[in-house]
Amino acid sequence: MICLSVFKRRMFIRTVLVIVLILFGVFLVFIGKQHIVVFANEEVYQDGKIFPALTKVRIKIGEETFELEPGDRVSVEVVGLKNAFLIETLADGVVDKSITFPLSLKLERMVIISLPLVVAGSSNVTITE
Amino acid sequence: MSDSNIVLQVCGLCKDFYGNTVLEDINFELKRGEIIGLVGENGAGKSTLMNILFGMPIIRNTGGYGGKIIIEGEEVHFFNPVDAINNGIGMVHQEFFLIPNFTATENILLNREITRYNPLVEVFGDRFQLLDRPAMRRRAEEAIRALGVDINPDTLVSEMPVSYKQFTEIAREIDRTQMKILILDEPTAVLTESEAETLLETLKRLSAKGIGIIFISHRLQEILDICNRIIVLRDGRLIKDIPTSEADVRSIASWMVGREVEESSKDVRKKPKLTEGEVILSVRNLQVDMPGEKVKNVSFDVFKGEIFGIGGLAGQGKLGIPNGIMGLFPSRGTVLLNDKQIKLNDPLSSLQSGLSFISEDRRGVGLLLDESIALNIVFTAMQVQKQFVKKFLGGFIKWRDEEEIYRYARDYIKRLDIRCIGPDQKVIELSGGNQQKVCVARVLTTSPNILFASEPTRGIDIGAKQLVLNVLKEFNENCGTTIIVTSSELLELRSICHRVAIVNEGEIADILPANAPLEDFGLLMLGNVGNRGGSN
Amino acid sequence: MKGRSLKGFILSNIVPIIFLVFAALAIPISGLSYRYLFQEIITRLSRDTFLVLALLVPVLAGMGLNFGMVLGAMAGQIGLMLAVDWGVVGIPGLLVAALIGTPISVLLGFLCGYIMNKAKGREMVTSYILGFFMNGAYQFVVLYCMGGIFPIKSPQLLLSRGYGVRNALSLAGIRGALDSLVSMEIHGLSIPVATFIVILAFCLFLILFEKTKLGQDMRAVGQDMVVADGAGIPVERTRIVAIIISTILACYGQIIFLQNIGTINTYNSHEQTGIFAIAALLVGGATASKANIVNVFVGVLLFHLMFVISPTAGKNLIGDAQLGEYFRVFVSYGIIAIALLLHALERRRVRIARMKMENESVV
Amino acid sequence: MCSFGQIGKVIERFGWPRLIIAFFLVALFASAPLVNVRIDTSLSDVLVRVGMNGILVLAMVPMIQSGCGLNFGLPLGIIAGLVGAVTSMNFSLQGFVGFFAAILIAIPIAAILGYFYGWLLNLTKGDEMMIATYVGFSSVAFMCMMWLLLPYHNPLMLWGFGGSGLRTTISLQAFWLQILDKFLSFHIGNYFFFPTGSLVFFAVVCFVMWAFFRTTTGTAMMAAGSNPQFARANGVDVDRMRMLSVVMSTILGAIGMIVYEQSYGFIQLYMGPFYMAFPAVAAVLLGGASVNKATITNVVLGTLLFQGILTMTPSVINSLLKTDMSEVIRIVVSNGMILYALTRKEQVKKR
Repeated sequence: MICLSVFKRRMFIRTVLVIVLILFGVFLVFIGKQHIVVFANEEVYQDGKIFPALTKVRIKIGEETFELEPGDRVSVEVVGLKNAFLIETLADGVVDKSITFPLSLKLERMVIISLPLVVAGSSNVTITE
Repeated sequence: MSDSNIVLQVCGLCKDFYGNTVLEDINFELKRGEIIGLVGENGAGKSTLMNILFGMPIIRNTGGYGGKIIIEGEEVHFFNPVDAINNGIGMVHQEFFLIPNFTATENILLNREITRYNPLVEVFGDRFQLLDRPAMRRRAEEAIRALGVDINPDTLVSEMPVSYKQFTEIAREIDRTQMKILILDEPTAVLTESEAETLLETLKRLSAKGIGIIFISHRLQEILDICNRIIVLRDGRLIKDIPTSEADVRSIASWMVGREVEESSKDVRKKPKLTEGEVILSVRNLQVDMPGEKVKNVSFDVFKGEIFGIGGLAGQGKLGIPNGIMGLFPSRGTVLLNDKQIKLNDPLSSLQSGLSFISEDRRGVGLLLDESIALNIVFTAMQVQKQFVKKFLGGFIKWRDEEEIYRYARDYIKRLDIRCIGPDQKVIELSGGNQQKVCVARVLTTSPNILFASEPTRGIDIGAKQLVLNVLKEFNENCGTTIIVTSSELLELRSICHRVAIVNEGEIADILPANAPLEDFGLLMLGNVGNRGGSN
Repeated sequence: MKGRSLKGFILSNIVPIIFLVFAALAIPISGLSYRYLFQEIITRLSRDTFLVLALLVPVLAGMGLNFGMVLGAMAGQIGLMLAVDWGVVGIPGLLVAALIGTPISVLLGFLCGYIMNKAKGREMVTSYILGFFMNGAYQFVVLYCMGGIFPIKSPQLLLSRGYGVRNALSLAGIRGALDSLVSMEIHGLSIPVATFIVILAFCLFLILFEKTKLGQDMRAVGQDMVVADGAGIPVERTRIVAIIISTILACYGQIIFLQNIGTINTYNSHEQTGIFAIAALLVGGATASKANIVNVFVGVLLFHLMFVISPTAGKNLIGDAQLGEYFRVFVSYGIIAIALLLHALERRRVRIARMKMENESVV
Repeated sequence: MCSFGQIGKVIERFGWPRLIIAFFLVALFASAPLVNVRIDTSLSDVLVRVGMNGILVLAMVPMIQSGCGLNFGLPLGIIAGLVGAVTSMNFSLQGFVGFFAAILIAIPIAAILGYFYGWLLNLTKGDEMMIATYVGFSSVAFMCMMWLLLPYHNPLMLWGFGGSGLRTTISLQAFWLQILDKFLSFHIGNYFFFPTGSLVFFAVVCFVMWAFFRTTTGTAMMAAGSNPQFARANGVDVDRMRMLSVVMSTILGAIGMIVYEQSYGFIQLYMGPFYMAFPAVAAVLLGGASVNKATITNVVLGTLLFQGILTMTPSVINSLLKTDMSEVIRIVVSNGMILYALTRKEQVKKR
């Protein structure tokens, strides 16, 4: 390190430290952010097509599992950037399709995931209300 | 320019406070390894000289000083004591400058602790360095060994005997490697004989190491024992600067106290010496615990109608006598006023038995600064003798008689020529001289049998000085009030008093008539009771 | 006086001994089970110790009991409010609150230190009144600026009128974040180890701090300001740094305290912390001029023991729980009054002794 | 036009905060009509409150004058007042008899409490204010226990008619409610109400205090506060003066509390009087008193200013800004004043 006068060196170290702390704060907010994820099993309209609600579907996220009838909604609190949930569509008691869907959330407070779109594999699965 | 071994040069130094000069054209040199003895009466300018050398803020706040101070050939200006320390001047104060619950090591290395680096320092600054206690202990031991005394570096200062405290403070000064000049302000005043001996040995050892020492003391014998040269200050002027070999106790005393011009006869009190006559006040083995002015054992008699003077150097206990008799400080002994015993330690009973007191601490004890002149003048009379009071309900309610008070105050303002706007002006707005006149008025209102006046003329302008002295003399002549004046200005005492007692180390050295030779007073003040002539 | 006599020991620790005796008598009367008491003491030790630690530095620097620590508590609460508003939970939430609280505490600490310097000799009462004054400013900020000028989004934080923070805020996301991080069960007693680790860490910091030059300067300033100034120590700056450190620690202490309780009552939880922390320190045998870490732990233990027992003891003794409640309040204020009295008498005795010592030295 | 120097001197003597608050109050009164707040009702509100709080503020003067500092231990006097009032109500004494009985019972209790409190303050010269605060708090907390235990049997006052322990607030309806305020009071128009009784009572007590400080003991007390060394040297027993001033302050606190309650209408027990010292201290400081000097004019001016602000802020500010800021303003103003006084250096002795 070029040896600046002691005072300049100290000031440099202190400004660096302050910046690091601020970044650390922002990082904390990201990883600590709590989001509310709402799973909606409703009929939805996207790019001209209509996707009907799924007759029976089971969601498994973290340790919680839910079963949704058409038109049901369930909300789950999730923490952090990276989460994933398992979605299984059932036909009279038998699992016919199961997808693990990665959820990447930034700072959104709440996001609504439309299950029919997920099953249909469309790119944009979040709906806004 | 100057040869290498002159460490301190003082040229043409002068200083004045609000117009009256305190130091005038002081020139002297201090060589490396030389010990100078600085001697002078109180108020001769010794402490002002020390304050200048040590860069005390009081000097800068009162307009700085004239002349030059040169250390090792180059002129220096001190902004504050830390500057002086960095330039190599160390000072041992009379009252200890130590932290009681710190160990000797911590005191010696105060604010110069040896520390070890740690990373936190980069973020939080140098003061986060960790103390290296073993290294500090070693360095403290070194400094103490250099003094030739054995103090355990881990003892708390509060548990140390007095002499060890003194040595700790000196150790702190010499631990400063850049220390070239050491100033000691009456260090032996608080030490016993043997402790003083060791101190003098230490000073000799330090001077041998090349440190220049300025040693201030009233014990002339000590000065003669260890100093190479003696400087005598009087009234702010440097009277004598001679090697020790050419001086002895008697000559130093006369230089200290004597006046070149043969003082004119009018100065000395011509009134016949009152040796007979009725004794109004007799004091037997009075002891007074007044901090800094301790009275060990004093006995004297005062005749009725006499002006009795009490002189002596500061700190010897002369102020203790009036404060003790007035009951302001814990005291023991017997005091008879017209053969009636006075209860000590009770200011009210002293006041009621006809004593009154002008305190030496005018602003601290002598005045109610936020109150009006009128109230200040009548306060004691009203409290003690219930004057200026309108009684209601048979004396149960004692009401202040405002008109009477104002009339009386106006009369005294005219009589003592107190320059003010009116009787209800606040005393804090008056000049020193006028404030003292208010004190005098307060005391005269109680028309006392005996009036104690402590340092009546200290810190007031010449005009007011003369007026206060005249009022006291006039009051003594007209009403026959016995006055006991305590003052450190010998000249003034001799001009106003019939007899003057000199107090030294808490006891009365002797009582001399006012017209006794000046040197005798000087020698008494310096505690050389033995070798002097003159009768009681 | 190396081997201190038993009498000397008792005299100087009179207050903790009184509380010990009181506890010994009241426990059987209150009839609470030992398990319940132990569990209660452990949680309270983890919750309150940090706040009491914050008081040590100003005592070291000779500024007495820092009644202005309430300012630190306010900073901590503001930090927590923002963390809850941004929806950050768990340990990150606590750290974000601390990060927000630190600059605020530094500012408030500087202000408090500066004002205390202007009122030398009357530091404690000045910091006490400053605590009230800042409480007014805090209410102004929280009740009127939050939501309006100051962006607060989440509705459950705000009052129905759209701005100003609600009185009681639930810290659901943060509750117990630190306590349950590493918690152990020893035959039925759950011990929040993480919190104790944080507390021990800061105890180490304080012990280390006393060994630094800054710590030594503070001790010097605390003992005798004039001598310290004469030696060139920047007295004013040292005192302000002492108060800043105390305010920051109080901010972290309040965050730890609230994450254990789980809810903030925005307008008075910070006031109580100041009083109870000081009472606890004094119960531990500390005085306004001498306090160490042992006083902190002993004080928190005994004070909260009394706090837990007295309502039930009151009920069993006189059949009125309310009496025990008031007894608790009386003891906490009474202990501070007694401790201040002992401190004042001690200062007077030292002053007289010093004067006498000067007299003897002149003999 | 007075020169700028004179204005400087006035500001310096009057002190910045007092000026700010005085202008603030004038502004409030000026803007009252804009928000259709009737000036005359506010004026009579202020007058009622001055009568109500005046004596509590006056209770500050003796201790400040004698050098004991600001009387944060006022709750001790207040407790004596409460006990007096409750005991007189216990014997269900009505009207003036009840009122004066309350005062007569309260005075001896206040004297005893004051004696103990004074002895305590004499022991702790220099740290009085902090000790006073906490002696006040702990005595209020102690009384909370006493209210439960003291043997009062008038059903009106007890919990649930006949339970044990006193209620937290007891209505004075049946006893001596507004007995002073209504005495010789008159209305101008149907809005302006002038509480002659309480203002006259306040004026009488002020006169007695003014007269006391004209007597020799009063002057001695003032000297003990202004310069204790001077007082001691002139035969004044400083400790006795301090003790006397504390007893007087406590007695005035008791009387002041009873006057406060008769106008307020309820007796607040338990934690009621906990924080009552601070507004009184702030008021006397607002009037121009310092930590060691206070006069009767400081009390009257301070109470007027302080109560003026407390009455005007809720009505005017609320309608102006549509929010209830009065609580915040009260805290900021009263504690700001005390803080200002505490950070003033002791009058630095000029020259």
